[in-house]
Amino acid sequence: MKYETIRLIFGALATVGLYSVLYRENKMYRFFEHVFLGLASGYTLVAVWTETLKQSWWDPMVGTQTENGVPGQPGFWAYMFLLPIGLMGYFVFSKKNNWLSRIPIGIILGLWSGQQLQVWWNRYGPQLDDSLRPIIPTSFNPMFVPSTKGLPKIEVDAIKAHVYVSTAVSNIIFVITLLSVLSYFLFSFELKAKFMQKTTLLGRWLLMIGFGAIFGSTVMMRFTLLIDRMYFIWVETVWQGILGQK
Amino acid sequence: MSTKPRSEMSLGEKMQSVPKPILYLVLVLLTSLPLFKELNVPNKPNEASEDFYATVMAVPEGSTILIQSDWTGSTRGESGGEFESLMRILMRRKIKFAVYAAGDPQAPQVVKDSISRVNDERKLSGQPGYKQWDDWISLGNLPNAEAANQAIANNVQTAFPGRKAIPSTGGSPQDVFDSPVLKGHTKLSDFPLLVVVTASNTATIAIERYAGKVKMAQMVTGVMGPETLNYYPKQVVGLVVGLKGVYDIETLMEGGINTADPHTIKDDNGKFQGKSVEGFPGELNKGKATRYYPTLHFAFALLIIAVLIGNIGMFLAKKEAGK
Amino acid sequence: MNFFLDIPPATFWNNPSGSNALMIRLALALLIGIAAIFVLLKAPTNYRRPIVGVVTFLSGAFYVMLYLWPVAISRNKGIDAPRNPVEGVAFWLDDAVPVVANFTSIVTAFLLGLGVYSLLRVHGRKVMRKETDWVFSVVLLSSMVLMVFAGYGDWYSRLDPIKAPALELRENWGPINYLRDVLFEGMLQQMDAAMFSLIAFYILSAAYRAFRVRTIEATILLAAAFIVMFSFMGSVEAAWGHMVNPSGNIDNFSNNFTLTEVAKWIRGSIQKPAIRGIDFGVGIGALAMGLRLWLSLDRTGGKS
Amino acid sequence: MYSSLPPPLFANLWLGNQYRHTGWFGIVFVLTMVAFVLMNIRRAKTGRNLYIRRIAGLNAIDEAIGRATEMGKPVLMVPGLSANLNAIVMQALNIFAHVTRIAAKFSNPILVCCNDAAIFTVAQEVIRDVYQEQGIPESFDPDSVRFISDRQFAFAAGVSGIILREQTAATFFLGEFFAESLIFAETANSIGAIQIASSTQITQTPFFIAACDYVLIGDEFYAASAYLTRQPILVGSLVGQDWSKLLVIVSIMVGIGLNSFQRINTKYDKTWKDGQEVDAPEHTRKASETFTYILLNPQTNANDADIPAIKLRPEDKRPELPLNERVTKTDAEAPK
Repeated sequence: MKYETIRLIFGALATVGLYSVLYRENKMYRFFEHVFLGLASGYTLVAVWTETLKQSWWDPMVGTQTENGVPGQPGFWAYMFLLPIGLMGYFVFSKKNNWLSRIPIGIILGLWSGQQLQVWWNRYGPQLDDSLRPIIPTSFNPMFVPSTKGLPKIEVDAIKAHVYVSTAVSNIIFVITLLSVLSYFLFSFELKAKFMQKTTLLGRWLLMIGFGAIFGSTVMMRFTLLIDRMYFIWVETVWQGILGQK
Repeated sequence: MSTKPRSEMSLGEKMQSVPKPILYLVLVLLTSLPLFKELNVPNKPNEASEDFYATVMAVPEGSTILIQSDWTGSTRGESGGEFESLMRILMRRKIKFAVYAAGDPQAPQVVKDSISRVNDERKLSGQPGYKQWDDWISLGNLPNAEAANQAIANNVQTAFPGRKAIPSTGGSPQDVFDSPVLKGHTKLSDFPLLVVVTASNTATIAIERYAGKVKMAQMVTGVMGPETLNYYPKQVVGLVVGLKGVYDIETLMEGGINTADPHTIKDDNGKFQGKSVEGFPGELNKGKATRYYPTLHFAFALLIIAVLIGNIGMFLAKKEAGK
Repeated sequence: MNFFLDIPPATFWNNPSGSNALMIRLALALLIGIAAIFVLLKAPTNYRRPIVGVVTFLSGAFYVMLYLWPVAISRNKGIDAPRNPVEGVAFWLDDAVPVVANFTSIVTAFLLGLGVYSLLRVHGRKVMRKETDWVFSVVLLSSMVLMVFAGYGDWYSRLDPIKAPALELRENWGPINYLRDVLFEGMLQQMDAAMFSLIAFYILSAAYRAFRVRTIEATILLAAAFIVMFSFMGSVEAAWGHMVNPSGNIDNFSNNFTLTEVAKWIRGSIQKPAIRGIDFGVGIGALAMGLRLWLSLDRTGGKS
Repeated sequence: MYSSLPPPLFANLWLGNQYRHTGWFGIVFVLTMVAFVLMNIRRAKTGRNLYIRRIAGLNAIDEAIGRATEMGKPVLMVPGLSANLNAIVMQALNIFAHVTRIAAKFSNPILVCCNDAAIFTVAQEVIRDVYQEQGIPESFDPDSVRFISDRQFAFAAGVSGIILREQTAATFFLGEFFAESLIFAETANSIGAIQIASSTQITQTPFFIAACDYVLIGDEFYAASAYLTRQPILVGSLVGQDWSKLLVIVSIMVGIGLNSFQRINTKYDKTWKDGQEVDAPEHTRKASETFTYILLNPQTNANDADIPAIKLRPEDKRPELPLNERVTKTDAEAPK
């Protein structure tokens, strides 16, 4: 039997083993679950050196020798300070000095927090910009965006420069949704005013439409992955692998 | 969920409590059987996919684009199809590319495999293979997407220190930035396009960190579509979402963005321009999506019917209770 | 001897690789670091919070500064000298980014030992005490050891830059490479995919159980979901499209009612702003939380 | 686009107009929000008690734990699957600390599953603190906080295994959840556990809604700890967040007004063409000519010197480093 086929069979068995949980929690699932966890953490132990520490800590620290014409790099010894910092984390289990473990944690959290100012605007600035949509039509005739069928570019631009009634309406709905959802998430204001209560209720309903749409497109992906699994089991493993069909 | 034995249940209650294993079994059947049958499904590509296709087709031949690829075997169904269709387009248009992963150590290997698969099918159809070093470069993986993108946005070359590869002419490994692919590329703006093929939230992270430093197009999974759509077309010029997106691309590769489309624009000399883009008719454009998309219909149908049964059951039960 | 050897100028911070000077400095750095730990162990209780606070603040300050400090425009890296102190700092930040960027992943990597310790403790104890399912703990531990062995073996066999390319081809593989391939490509990757695809089943059962048109909200959600799903079903889409817009001319007004258009409209005019509305809030929440962490305003654990 | 830009704001601030690449407006906007938060924290500290509206999901916490205590089954908590330690995790842990506090009162077993070593470390710390603060450090079992795996679906498999075997009575999934959200939710649902969930990944919320009993949507998650503990700092910051949201709302309203108004007006003004002013052709304003567009779309690429607006002036030309001090690209790796 070809090596590929053996590999395929291993994969298929593991897949079926994990699927068996759909019927009920059973020994087979338990076995593959633990194999899975074992392999995963084993892989992590490998990757932590080969993928992370080696290339982003060790190599820059000790540098590289010049070998067959490739210029070497000097070592930057200050990287060594990161090791003791990391070690401080291991005090977490000590009764007296567990506070030391907060130092590496503090560094990680600090680095993350510091980025947030920049991140916020990079991420939401353009969205803010995109939300500023004109809601007053500049042309009432036609009411809808006219076709640009085979028109010269200039005219197309002229058409695009206008805000049509249909566009304006959609934009109004867009804005209402955005604002009512936003106001739904105000926590520190008493919603005494009838109007505010109505808005937040509307906000909730519009949210549900949004969630519905999300559900629709997510379902597509999940089913695709299942189909791909089935393809793997039936076509790749059984049909092509074991039965050797093309 | 009522707890009495099925025998005593009314029809309405039965309809509301179909046992899970049965549902699951039907799902397995409906997602397996159609795979063995060629089915053809009509398709109308959506705007985001068209923009993606147009963007990639607008990249000048021979130039180098950057690809961030953060998918692995687990999302092969969608991302695999996306990546392979992208590869087909790039190779046919002789566009060089450097591919890196931000966060997932396995991604580079997965990418290599899928490139070699596309390469093989090219060789079968008698086209020249795509060579590492000459036509494409793998920059490997950078741990921690935030940090990686931060560094790349700052300077591409320093973000990938000491990355070496064997030149196609053989000999000792050399710095990838001396390769024909990356020579003279130091900052993001040196690349005409960055394509992010991802199955995780690295899509958002890339948008946060790159902030318009480079023209960005993305290929994301169906689940990320809704969120990523927020950034299209402002921060992301082209967007391929899930299986439907891949099917769109495969359709477009066959027919191009049809010049008969009324929305195409003539310039003053009556020449078609703007959205009209040619495809690769006759070449091998059909990939994973063409295989899976029909099957998807059956799964959807099952879901919809299941929900309907549940609701009808509810109404029947209400009626009986009313009696 | 290579005349074009391109070594950066030796500064206080770096020494040629393998040189004694480097080794000595590495050793010193390590000693100083460990000494620092012992000093900190002696730190009086009321200093502890401030110490952690300062460390956190400094590491955060770097990125805040990177954001607020004027950026050096069109800098010719390695060639240009700064024109004045302001730009000097800009250059420094510019150069420091790729270094600082890795700190998080490096420190986290050092912490991994804790995670593994937890695993070993939980499962080791099970095996020792022969608790229920201790067999499976053995399975877990042994497959972990196996993966570590295979992983490092494979990695080691690929270290040599000359031999490495040969291993791209399977003919040249040794047993260790095969073992790693089976464990990783053959099993781990496939198990990932398997777990992922389980969701499809759960979606089906969850939808069947939960999606009842009891409330207005549920009904709205369901309707939207159905429209979007139908729009993804090419055949349904086409059939419906043929019904509402037989001519197929997309300039007809009726074309606006094809599923694709309706779904597009829902996404564009409702889903998009709805998500964005939530997203603004979440973003602001993260910003505020980040701020509190950076300035150590929070008492973690939210003690009341 | 550049041709339609007004002369750069802060044009000669320090060297050239560096702020053009981020845009001064973004910075001002963010700093305003920061100010709001800090201000309100100060306000709250000075003892003004600020109002927070009711959040449905959170009142269910006590019920859930009570149920677990009756059944003598453990309470399961997962602080999300963030790639590495961040504020979202910390927020989740703050809430979990509260949960643990109640559970500890009834000496109810708890389980915290972590997917990252750093997260595991903090979780250990936080949970132990809770027990110490309750004066029962001995009843804290270090194994109740576990590192499962840092691989998404191995973690999912492990946690659902635990749920099924331990038959957890109440489960809390708060934080950053991705695809695995439904695996947890459906598994827990199948054994009839009470579930309180929330994901900052909005795309997962519908699935939690479908499968869980109580769902915190969006930044109700961030409001939670303030709502539960009523710490002045948290409450204050929550009010600050509300102010920031109002800032966003107001700027959207103003922006829309401005935009719509400008779009219906014909444009006669001047534009900038290679450095000097010229008359613009008369036409209705395009989107790219509105004030807001120009304000919110600064030149974003600092490296790009080809743009006239930010090209270095001759007098700005930088001196060159002497050859022997020139550094290679790798020197950027040097910790300074």
